[in-house]
Amino acid sequence: MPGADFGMVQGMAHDLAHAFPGGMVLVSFLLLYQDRMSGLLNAFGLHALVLALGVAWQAWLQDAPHLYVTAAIALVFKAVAIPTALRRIVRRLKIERTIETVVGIGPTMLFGMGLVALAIVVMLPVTVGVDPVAREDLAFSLSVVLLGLLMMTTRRNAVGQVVGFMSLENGLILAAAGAKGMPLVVEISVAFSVLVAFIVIGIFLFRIRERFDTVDVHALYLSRGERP
Amino acid sequence: MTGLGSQALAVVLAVPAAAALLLALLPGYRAAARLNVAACLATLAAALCLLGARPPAGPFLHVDDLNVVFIVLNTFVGFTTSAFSAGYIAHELETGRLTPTYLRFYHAMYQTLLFAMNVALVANNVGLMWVAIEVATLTTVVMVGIYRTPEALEAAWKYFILGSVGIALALFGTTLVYLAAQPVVGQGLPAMAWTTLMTRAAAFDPALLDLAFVFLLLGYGTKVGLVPLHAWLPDAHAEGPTPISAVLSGLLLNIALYALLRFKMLLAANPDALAPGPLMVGLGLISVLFAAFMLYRRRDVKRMFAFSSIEHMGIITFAFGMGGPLANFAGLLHMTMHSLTKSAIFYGVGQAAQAKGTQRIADIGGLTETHPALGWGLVAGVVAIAGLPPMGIFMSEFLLVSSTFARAPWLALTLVAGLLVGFGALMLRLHSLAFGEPTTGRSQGDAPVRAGRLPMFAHLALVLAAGIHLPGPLTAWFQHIAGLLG
Amino acid sequence: MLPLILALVVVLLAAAVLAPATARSAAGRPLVYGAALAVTAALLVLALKALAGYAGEAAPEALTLPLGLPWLGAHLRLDALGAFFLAVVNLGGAAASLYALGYGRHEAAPHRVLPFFPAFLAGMNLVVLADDAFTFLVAWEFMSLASWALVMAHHRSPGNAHAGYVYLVMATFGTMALLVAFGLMAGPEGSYAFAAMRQASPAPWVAGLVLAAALVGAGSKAGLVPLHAWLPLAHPAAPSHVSALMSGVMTKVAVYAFVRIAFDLLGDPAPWWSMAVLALGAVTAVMGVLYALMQHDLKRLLAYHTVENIGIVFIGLGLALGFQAAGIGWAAALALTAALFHVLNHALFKSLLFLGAGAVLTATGQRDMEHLGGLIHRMPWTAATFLVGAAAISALPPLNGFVSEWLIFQAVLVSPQLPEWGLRFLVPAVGAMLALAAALAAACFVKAFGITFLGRPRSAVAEHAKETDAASLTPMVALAALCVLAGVVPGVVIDGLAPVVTGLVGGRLPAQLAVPWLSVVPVADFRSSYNGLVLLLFVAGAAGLTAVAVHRLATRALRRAPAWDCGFPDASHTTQYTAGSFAQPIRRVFGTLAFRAHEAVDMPAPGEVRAARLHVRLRDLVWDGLYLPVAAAVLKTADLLNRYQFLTIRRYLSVVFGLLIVLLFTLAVWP
Amino acid sequence: MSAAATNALVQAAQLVLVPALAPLLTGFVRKVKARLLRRRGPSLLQPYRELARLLRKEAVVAENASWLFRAAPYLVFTAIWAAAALVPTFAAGLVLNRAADLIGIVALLGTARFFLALAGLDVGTSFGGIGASREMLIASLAEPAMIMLVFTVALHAGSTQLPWVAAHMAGAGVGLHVSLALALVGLLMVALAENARIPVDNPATHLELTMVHEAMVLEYSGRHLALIEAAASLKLLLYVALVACVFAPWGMAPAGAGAAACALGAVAFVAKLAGAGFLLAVFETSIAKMRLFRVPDFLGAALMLGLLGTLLLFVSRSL
Repeated sequence: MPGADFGMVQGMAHDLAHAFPGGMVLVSFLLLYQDRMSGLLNAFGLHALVLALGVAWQAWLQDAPHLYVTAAIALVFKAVAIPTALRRIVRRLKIERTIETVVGIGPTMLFGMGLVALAIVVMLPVTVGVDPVAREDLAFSLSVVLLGLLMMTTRRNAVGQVVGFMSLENGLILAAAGAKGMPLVVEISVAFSVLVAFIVIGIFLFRIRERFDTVDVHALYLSRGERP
Repeated sequence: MTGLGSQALAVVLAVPAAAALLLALLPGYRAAARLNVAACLATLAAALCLLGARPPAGPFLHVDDLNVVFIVLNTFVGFTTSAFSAGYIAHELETGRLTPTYLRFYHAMYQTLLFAMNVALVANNVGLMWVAIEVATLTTVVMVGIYRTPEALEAAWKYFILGSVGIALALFGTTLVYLAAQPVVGQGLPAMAWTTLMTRAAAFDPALLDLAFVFLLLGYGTKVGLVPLHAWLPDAHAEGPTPISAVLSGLLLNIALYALLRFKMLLAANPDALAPGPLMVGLGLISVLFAAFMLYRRRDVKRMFAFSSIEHMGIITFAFGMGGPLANFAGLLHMTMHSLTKSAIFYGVGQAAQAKGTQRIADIGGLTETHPALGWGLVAGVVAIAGLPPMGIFMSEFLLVSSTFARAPWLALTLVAGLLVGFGALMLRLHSLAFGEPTTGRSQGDAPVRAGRLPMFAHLALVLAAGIHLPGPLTAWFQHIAGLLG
Repeated sequence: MLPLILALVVVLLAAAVLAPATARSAAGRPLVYGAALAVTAALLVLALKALAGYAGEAAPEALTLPLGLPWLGAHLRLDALGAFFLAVVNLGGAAASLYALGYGRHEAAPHRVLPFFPAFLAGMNLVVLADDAFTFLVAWEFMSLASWALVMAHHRSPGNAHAGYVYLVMATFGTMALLVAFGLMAGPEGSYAFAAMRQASPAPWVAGLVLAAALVGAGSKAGLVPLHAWLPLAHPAAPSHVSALMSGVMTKVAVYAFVRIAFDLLGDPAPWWSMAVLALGAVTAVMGVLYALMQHDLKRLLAYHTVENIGIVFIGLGLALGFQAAGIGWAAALALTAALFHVLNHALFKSLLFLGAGAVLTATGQRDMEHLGGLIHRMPWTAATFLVGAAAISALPPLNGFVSEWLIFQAVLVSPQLPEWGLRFLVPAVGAMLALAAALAAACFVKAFGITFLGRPRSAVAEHAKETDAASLTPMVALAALCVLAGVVPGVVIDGLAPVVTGLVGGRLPAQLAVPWLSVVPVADFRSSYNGLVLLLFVAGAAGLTAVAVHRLATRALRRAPAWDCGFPDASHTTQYTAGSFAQPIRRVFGTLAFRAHEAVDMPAPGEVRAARLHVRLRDLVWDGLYLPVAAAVLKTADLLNRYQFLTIRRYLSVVFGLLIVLLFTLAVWP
Repeated sequence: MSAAATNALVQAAQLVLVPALAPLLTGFVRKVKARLLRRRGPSLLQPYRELARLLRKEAVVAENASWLFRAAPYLVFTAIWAAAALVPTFAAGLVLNRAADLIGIVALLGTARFFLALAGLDVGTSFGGIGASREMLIASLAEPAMIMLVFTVALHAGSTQLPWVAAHMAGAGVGLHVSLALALVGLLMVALAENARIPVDNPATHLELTMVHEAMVLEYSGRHLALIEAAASLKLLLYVALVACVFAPWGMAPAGAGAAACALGAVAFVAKLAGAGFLLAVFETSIAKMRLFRVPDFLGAALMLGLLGTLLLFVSRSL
């Protein structure tokens, strides 16, 4: 790695390498906390931004230039494009501005804490072989993933769920970027962006206003004669 | 020789890709359908070459005993399905359920799907395999929704969301595998290449592998359709065009299972890693029992056979979970036989549904009276899928149950109970489908074209042949892999 | 010889494959059935030849084909036991094929029968030849499938569809049970060849499990109570010549499976095995005949009698197991000989009876006895042969049915030599139940023959019935002759069975043909002996002489007059006794216990002009107590689980999420 | 004179003697019953006269009767005759005793009953039906009971061959066994049922609803009826001979014995017949006929006695 005073840089590198993933976990909690659409989308933009920074930092740390691409994708696509698109959809489809949650915010947050604890408990003993940066990185990204899933399962709005999915997927990118020298990270992030795009388009095309399953499943099975 | 091998491999991948582009541009469905069949045939031919000549393992692609079988199977079923779909699509056009524009899209997507699946099979790289499987999933999602009825869209959407989450989990698992390999193998591509992973697996961090396997099992397990991750599967099968249902059941589930197998081999190669057996046995048993009971209340014929697919995926997972030469052999054999049989059944069901103009079991009756060939073919197919001799599935179930009994009687009893329950349901429906007073149905348009029947009988003939006599090389490959699977 | 036998079986399979082509043409029937007849006849000859050879201590033939399990191959072997059952199978097969040459003419849907008939025969032959678990089960299930297809031949009638369904499910249940048995015997490394199983000596509890599984597997095919429920549904549903095969032959193949496992593969028996088998056999025998007495559908009645006779066979087998466990070789040989003899006898007279029922069915289109009667005048040959069969199945001397039951009684009389108290007390009780079954069977066949063939016609169809064609009659006459023959010179059969018995239990009966006057002396001169020939000659001769004497010395004058009937003759045929009324006293005695029988008389008030009605309700306790609850439980579970199919996507996601968390947690707390 | 020859002679004698004595026994029973009822009653030879009269009469047969109806009487008669000829009466050495043991004899009676019941159904009258169905009901209960009694005896004697049983019973070894007593009682009960005697059936009645055997043969007349009557009395004699042979074999000439012994045996046998007939008559006059559906209990009791006998036998054996 370039740089004369190795130790100082090393230390700062580590601190930052902790800081960004940690920040993402915080933002994930922020996402969980949001109960208004606009706030949610802004928070997600922030999430993506932190991810971009983290990935960029990793790129510098591992001097792996291809990671800059990933960071750029995260920045442009997730931090800017998607939130704006979602805002327009919300306006177009006149989706109500509040987010309907299954369980209250408080319990959700508590559960989230538990998830983070679980992630750390699972990860840290496991990854003794790996270098410390990657360890923490992994622990944080796993918590981000779990928090994303939690969000998907506790939000009733389609948009809320999409945001949850995207935050989950941010966690994945974080993990992939953290894994030193892992190839194909760019391809993977591209593939994921395609996926997300599909989802957003899907919401738009299928006019899925409130929930993924806006089509009344009950009536639908009756029509197939599947319901006993 | 290897030169031939690499060329064949190139063809296997290039032809579907090219065909996909071509078909996307080509108007007129007749020519498109012909081109589709031709492309599949070419791919199949190339795949057959692979049997003889193996290319050397590259950084991204490789062919070994395990995937060569599945490549051939994949391309073969792909070919027969394309032949079947030619007739099927014609009828769909006449009845106006599909328009030519959609057809162009359909054919392109079909080839894309085959391409993605082939890539997933020959991929020597964990990440590449993951990407390929994702692409395959996306294409099928689009195909499932192609009829654009509310049901179809709802099914596609369900499939899409659950599938995406599965993909995400699988990716996390993949990353973990890389992390486990990286300290041993070193950074970069080798740490994701199967060939190197398999050789060095013993030195990996077992705990990390275990964690990875949990994510992989959930991720790819969603694709396999293991209970309780299966929710997307029945609707996706029931609402899409029948050729796609056939490919889904016959191939895509196998691909996901193939991925799981690879990772299981990885764990098996590592002495300290916790054996994934109990996990797979548990999920497999749950799937068998659940699907077996679910079969009873089905009224939509395609959905019923979708559940039977879940049941069989459960059986296969159970077999690999049990491990041991016999059980693993049974599992591999069952995978092959199931994809042949199930696709054959879907061919038959699709034509029955077209002939009677409905998918409701209650409205399809007395097929052996109204359409003898189709009816008896369906009977043979269901008999085969129910695991009755002399069809091939009986052999695998025989090996699985009998070998399990000597080791874990209670597991075997549970499995047998599940099989019997499922059998009861299948036969109940078969009796009303194939026998009894024939129903006129709400048939619009003329009866399906005869050519569509050939693929079904071809598959059944193969299954029968396998049940009576298993060719030597196949046995050798399976036994080799069974050894590797531990 | 084995290759030749195989070639013949292959011919059967070929016939099955080619049949659909010719099925709809007129030539199809003679071609297929002719081929079947030729092959089965040849196989019969070969089997008998082989049996004779084994009497001369010839070694069993074996060969392996590169089929089936790749690393195992298909093992085939023909030993004395196999040869005997091969003979039984093809005897019945030949009779049915010959019969079908004529009977098949009346078949409404030949294309649904012709392809499966030879396949069925081939399957049964292969079962007897198979020498490894895989081949055995393939052949076994193939046999079941072919017979299922034959049951479904007339699938339009809803009853048949139900019958076929129950049959197929029960058959697969049995196959699974056998699979369990073989799996336990084969062990984890899967040594599926019978030879290997013979060598292996499983632990007692394993052996016990195997026996139980074999009992369930073979019993469900043979029709042991309570696994018999499918049998009276399926056997009558098939075309009559197939019913004859299913009842007369296929149940014997099931017996073969049990004998093969229990006596050949499994090694030394434990005493409790014989108790289990004895108890099951006795219950089956009595319940079967009681069920039969309540029927008025001729073919169903016969099917229930199959259940009864299977019970008798298993009583014999149970005795043999007991004696073998006690190490009394000669007694085991006696019991086993009796059982196998009864197998042959039942194959003879049950095939005969079903063929007769088929003749009646074609002549009148009726299976319901309440609409038959007086057929002895219209169909004398059918009546005569059916009468022989009825007398034989009722165990009346000098016919064959009596000999085998007599031998079983002789075996029962050896019971004091058994060491276990349980068996000592059980065996005489079983003997009593056997006697009860035999007596009730006689009552039942008085009813069957008397109501169907005697009395006055109860319907127009019965009044104008025609005798069946020669092709159908020939096998019936032949079988009747065989029934008499086997009863008159049983020594031939007993000596023929000697190699089989020797191979299985070590001992054998003394050679009977050496005994003067063709008497049968199973144990010793002073103990017991029987001579059917003398009885036949005496009864026939004396009857003839008496007749001549009476006609000569007294008068031969005879006057035909209206029936006397205590002075109140009534022209209406409805005044006769019906099947239901004939069985009424027995129903009164046993019915309340066995069927929760309930009778209600609906008597019109004085001056009311309507017929009085007698309503009888019989419950099949086995069906109510075993099958319906299971079905209900399955459906209830299905409904319960079915709810899972209608959740929202979010809930499905939560399930996945929950599973993930559970797994991670277990991983975290994993030691 | 060789043993075989004597046996043949004895057999021949028995073949003649049994049918000859049978009507006499019937007549004797009737006579004693009449006496007990303070009537003079018909002469002992009345049964012979009746048989002769019936034989001379022309036979009236219903129009729709089949060959079975006409053949049955001969079959029934000869079957019972054969059975009776196999029960040692005055001498043990019968050349035919190889032909059927005790079980065989029971089965022969079953054959006779089978055809008689069929004949009852042949004309298609309600009475024939009643008779046949009731007869078969009684038989279906009496036969197992009989078999159980046979077991008791056979297990005791270690043989089902009557001569050996008789020899064993006559031998010194036999003490007074509970099981044998039970067997005797049971056998008597079965005998009553099988011979259509009071309390199971009434040979003299023609009150339709109570009759069993008589209803079955209602359509018969002339020589056919004669044969059936003969068969009935033959059957009665058979059972008496059976009881005598098993439980009172005294005086019976052993196999291969001389003429004197045979003569003595004959006298003893006639005495036994007389005694049995007297007891039967007394019993019948002192008891009333029971309802048809009490019969199962009656015979069930016999069956239980037989079973109990065998089990007790084991117990006593093992002690």
